[in-house]
Amino acid sequence: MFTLSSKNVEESPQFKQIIVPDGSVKKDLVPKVSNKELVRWYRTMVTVRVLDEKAMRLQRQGRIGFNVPTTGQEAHVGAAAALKDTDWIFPAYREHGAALYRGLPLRTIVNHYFGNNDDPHRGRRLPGLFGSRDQRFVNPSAPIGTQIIHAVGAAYAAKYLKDGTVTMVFFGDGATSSNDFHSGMNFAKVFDVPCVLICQNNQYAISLPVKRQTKAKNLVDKAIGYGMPGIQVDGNDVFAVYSAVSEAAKRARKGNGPTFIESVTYRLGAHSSSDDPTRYRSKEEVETWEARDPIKRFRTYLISQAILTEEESKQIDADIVDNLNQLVKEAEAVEKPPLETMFTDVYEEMPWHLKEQLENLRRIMGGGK
Amino acid sequence: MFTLSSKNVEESPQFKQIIVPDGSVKKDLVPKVSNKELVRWYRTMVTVRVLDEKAMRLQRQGRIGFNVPTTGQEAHVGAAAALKDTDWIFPAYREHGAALYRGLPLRTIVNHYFGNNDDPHRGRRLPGLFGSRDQRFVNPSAPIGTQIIHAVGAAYAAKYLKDGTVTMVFFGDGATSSNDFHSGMNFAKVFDVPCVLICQNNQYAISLPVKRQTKAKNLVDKAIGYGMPGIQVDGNDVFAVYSAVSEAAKRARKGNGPTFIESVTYRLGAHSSSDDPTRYRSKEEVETWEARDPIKRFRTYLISQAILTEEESKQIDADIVDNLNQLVKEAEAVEKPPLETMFTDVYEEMPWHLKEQLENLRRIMGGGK
Amino acid sequence: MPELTLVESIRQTLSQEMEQDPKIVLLGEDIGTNGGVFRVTEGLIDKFGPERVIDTPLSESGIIGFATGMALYGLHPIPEIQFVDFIWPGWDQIMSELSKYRYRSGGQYPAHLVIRTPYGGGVGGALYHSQSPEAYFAHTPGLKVVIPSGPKDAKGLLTSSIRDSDPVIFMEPKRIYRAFREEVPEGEFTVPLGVASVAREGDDVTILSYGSMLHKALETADKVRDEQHISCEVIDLRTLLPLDITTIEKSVKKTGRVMSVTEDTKTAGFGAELSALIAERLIEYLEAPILRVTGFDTPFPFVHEPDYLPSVNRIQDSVLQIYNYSYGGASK
Amino acid sequence: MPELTLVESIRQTLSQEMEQDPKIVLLGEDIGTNGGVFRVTEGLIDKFGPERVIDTPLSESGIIGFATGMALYGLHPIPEIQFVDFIWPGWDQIMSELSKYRYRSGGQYPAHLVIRTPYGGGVGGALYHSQSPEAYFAHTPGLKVVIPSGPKDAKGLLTSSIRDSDPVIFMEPKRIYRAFREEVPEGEFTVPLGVASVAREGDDVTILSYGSMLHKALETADKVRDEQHISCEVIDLRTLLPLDITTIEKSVKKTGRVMSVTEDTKTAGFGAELSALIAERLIEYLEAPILRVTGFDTPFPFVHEPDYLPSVNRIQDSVLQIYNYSYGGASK
Ligand SMILES: Cc1ncc(C[n+]2csc(CCOP(=O)(O)OP(=O)(O)O)c2C)c(N)n1
Ligand SMILES: Cc1ncc(C[n+]2csc(CCOP(=O)(O)OP(=O)(O)O)c2C)c(N)n1
Ligand SMILES: [Mg+2]
Ligand SMILES: [Mg+2]
Repeated sequence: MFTLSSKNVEESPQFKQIIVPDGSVKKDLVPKVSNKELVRWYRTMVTVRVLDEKAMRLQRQGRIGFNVPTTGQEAHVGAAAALKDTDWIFPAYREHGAALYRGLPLRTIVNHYFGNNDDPHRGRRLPGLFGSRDQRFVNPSAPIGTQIIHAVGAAYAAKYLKDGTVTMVFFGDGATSSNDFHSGMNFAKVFDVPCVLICQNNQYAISLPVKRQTKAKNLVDKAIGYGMPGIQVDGNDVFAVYSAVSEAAKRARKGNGPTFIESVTYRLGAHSSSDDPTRYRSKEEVETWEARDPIKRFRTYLISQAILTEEESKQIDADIVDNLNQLVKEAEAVEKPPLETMFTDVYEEMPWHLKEQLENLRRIMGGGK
Repeated sequence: MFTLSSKNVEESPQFKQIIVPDGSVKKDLVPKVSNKELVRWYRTMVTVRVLDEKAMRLQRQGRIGFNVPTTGQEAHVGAAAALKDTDWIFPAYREHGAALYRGLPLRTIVNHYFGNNDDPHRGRRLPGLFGSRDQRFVNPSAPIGTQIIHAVGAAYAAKYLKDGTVTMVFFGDGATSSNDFHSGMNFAKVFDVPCVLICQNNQYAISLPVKRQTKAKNLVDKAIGYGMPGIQVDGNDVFAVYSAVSEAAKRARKGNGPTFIESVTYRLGAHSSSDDPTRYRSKEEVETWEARDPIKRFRTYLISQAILTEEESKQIDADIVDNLNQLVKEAEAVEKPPLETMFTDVYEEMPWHLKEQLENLRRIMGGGK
Repeated sequence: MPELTLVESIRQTLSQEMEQDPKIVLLGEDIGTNGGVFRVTEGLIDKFGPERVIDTPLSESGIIGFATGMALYGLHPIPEIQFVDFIWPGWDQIMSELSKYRYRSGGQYPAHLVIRTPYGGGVGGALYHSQSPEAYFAHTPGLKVVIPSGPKDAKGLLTSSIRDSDPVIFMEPKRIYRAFREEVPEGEFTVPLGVASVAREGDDVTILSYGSMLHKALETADKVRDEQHISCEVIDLRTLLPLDITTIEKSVKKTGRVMSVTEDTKTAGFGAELSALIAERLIEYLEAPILRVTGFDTPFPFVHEPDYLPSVNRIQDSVLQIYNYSYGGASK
Repeated sequence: MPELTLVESIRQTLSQEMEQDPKIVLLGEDIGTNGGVFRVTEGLIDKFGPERVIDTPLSESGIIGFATGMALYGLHPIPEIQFVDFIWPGWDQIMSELSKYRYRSGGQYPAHLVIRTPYGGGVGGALYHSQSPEAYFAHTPGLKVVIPSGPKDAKGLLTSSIRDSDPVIFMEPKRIYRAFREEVPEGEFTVPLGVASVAREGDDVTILSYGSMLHKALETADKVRDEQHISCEVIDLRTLLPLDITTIEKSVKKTGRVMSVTEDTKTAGFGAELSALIAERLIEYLEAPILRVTGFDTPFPFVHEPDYLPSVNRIQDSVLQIYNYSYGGASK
């Protein structure tokens, strides 16, 4: 029933953990980060969770078309926090935290969820699949694993241009079976590019548990076959994630090439708004992981260190909920993108045949927008 | 200049070698095989070399269209010898030895080289890309690596049918970068199929040395990321290859799943009849490997053990040459396959549109064959 | 006869064929424990066990290549690709291997298998859960391409596909997975591959279609009958490769006016092949341009999906154009 | 002006563009030390160094994905795929990523790159070194597809492709890599994308072609002029996507008789799109069926390659068919 590797993993010497699930810490490992910054992390993590709950509700009400929940994986805000703002992030689709940390406005995400005319993607994407040039947060596709080699290519470009940039790519445990995990890992090390490859091992690829995805003892072992250094971290521990990525980014920036990080975490919710996880996993299993909740753990730590009071923490939660509700209200009122956005951005300039198709459609729709 | 891993490799404890390049042996490791069988191995290895030389000459004379030389890699006859005749082999394109050992008539191969009407592939393939159902020697494509997952799927079928069959797949060092190396290795272990995956690391993928193909310390290390056992052998040592494959096949047949074998060898000739290897490697490097020639080494051993006399060995060589020359003469005289073979075997039954295309072509060619 | 949805009909067919042919195994992502993301294979793992209903790792190249290996060995695997949009990591296996094995081996190694995969729009799936790439498959000799338009045909066509020794791409219009029920014969039932059906007889205009678009074509046929008294003959192609040219020719010779309705992108889409065949074989029967109603030449959109897919309005517009067409007397 | 082969012209163009744009990097299998298996990139690694002329591991998915990443970051990479037959392991990267990046990101992440790849038959390459898969690319919105027919155009088209911010598949007809020389402007020279050229003016029959087949079409035009006094207008499409419809329309309106000559397999090949466009736009000008001369719907053979490729005889046969055609008065 309980097939997770996490228990053995925690005992393995390579496993990095700083905040223990009960909120206490391994003191000497705590990264040197200002209190203000820690509160920023916390606020971002909570925003992700609140957004997630809201989006699931909106989806069930038929107000948005889809949602990919990230609940349980919020500690990956720490991965974004370990980079410079100029570094590039190639997300999969559970990296709302990294996007928000980077400064992608929550308003933009909400507009995107509604696919309205203020959505930078012009309503072309499934809610959850967003990106932003300003934040160097690249637009993901849906096919699994393809972005890994993109991050590696971008890192090559950064190395070629000698601009000191590092790229980081997120992907799941399922993605380790994909073609471009293989090409990405291999090219990354062959060309020793400044790239951090971080696998959020959330134990499942939809219904398939990681133990049936691969027989590697630990996902981190996959690095060996590419001659790449690997780190395994507790992915529900924002400090551990932060410090692993810091180490990897430092290595990359020094010119010492890529690092593979296996971040052991758990998807507490459904795979997506179309999924029913009770078909393939037990309540007990989920509860075990709820006890390792990254937000709870971090909150306990912050309060225990008097970085935050109980009250402040509640105020943060309430503010985020209010703000989000307001943004939803506003986004829902924005009109949808005009008809021609179905035809723009296929090419830099619209070729004759697309113009003709657009005109023809307009004629039939009777001048419809 | 000299970028090969072979030196360090030979010192590594995991490296299997039985016949040392000078022809002497590590006695306790010599496999128990009858003298008659050893002579069969030897004869097959020599046939491969003679065929290779002949085919290169025929190609240069414009009598056949292409050739892929295998000189230097003949010890892989030992891999075929370690299997049962009922086991399936999925070759790449340098496995002439395995085919001949299996009993594929040399005549058939020669007919295939000429693409004549007695070629079982009806003149459809580049010379060198052949297979045979009777010998359970599957027809390779040209795209690199694709056959790896086929062998794994066939092994699954064998396991499902409980017929005790093992499959073996050959591929090169370059193929370890391919998509289906990754899928093949992963599926093989996830489903624990009876498959032997053998990589002929001949140091190059056309011009790219293996050290730039991957940064894995040794190719055999790639097995770790799939949780699969790996063996590294001297691929110029027919005993070592035989015993590694025997071990792997035994494991597979017992139900203990797949094994990855890295067989360290060297392509002494050009990549193909279109290639000029002096562009990318030195004479000295080639000479170092010539000293490790698998046939010379095995001959020295056979003679030193009085399994073969010097004279007998010369007679074997001469017989093979004569026989081959005769076969070439005969094959060259056979007519080419009839026109309709361009259209047959696309489907089991020829659909209307192919019939129409054939008829139309016949009409234009004026009843041409 | 019981009334089944498309999903139920496919599930029943798989189950019945598996009962009588132990060489059939199913494989794919989430098809076992989870019953498939569209629940097509629901319950089959309980009935046939995990050795015949195999949950695979996340690799389409692996799934298709693994199935190909099984087929070479003599099994009759039926891989499922979760969405056809995700088939491309396995495209090399289809294009270079599966479609060419029989030919390149001189008939020694055929690959008897069926790839099942949901395709098409209408479910709010955007770029990567909506595409209709049938033209790529139809342009690949060695493959057969089959698309049912409803539960009954699905049973007949899938049964024939499973028993056919050539590799078949069986594309399931997911938009109508549960859209309606149809009587489906309970026992063994086959529909031959390569044979179209006349879904609606008519005299004025021929509409060629398949899959979920067939229903839009039929809807339009109703509409133009009611509104303009135009009689459309609607043909359900059912198999795109090899195509049933006889049924097409017969209809076009009768109507002289023909168009196609397909969901894929227009340029070099499957409608182009239909137009081309007619333009090379039947030009003297034609009394109007051959029109194509298709998806647009863009990636598949999200918010504008209803505008993207061929609609009754768009189809009607084309019917009227060709119905009202008369040669303007233009000449060289 | 110096006379160059196609290979030399492409090499010169790459070199000149690399000199003036440091963002250009080349990558691919065996393109560095070895100078490419067709020697197109010979000498470039000495001139530009291994950081700009990159020998990659054996992975087309890697090559194309890696290049895409570079392009997103702002470089202008030019990956080479050794033979187009080997592009399919990277097809997911083209189909799902490269072609859709601009669209899906709302224009934020365009991918400015050119994939160069030799294609086509005529070199004795059999199944996997001969194919002409342009229709797959042309069916993929977001890509541009460019095919030169000779050294001079190659320079102009490649220069334009390199400077274009959309992803371009630049297909090189390897059969004519060294078949003839042509004067090629030494300095900067561009030919706009999306514009066909009239390779031969004529009045009776329009032949649409591109790449190495253009030369077969021209040869045939000579032959039917000499033998039957038929005047063919031969159009070199040069860019398949987006296509130059204006030049096609002008010619067909003039001749009323049109056919295409392409090397790819027939069904759903690029010729189908040409026929379809004409059948929907120009039917009233047509005086004959629209014929297609193509490769056959089989894998690419070895021994029978000369019979497989469109020959002058086969093209002539179609020219005569449509030239001699007159409506038989068939009607509904
Ligand atoms: C190539 C491809 N195949 C199948 C899918 C369908 N699919 C979507 S998500 C998913 C599982 C991904 O698992 P993992 O990589 O672990 O990421 P997670 O969802 O757990 O974050 C699958 C199979 C897809 N998107 N792409
Ligand atoms: C997918 C693919 N890409 C490129 C090629 C061209 N090519 C043919 S052989 C070869 C090198 C193969 O190297 P390796 O796997 O080491 O086998 P070897 O030739 O050394 O036996 C390449 C790149 C190909 N056949 N298939
Ligand atoms: Mg996962
Ligand atoms: Mg090699």
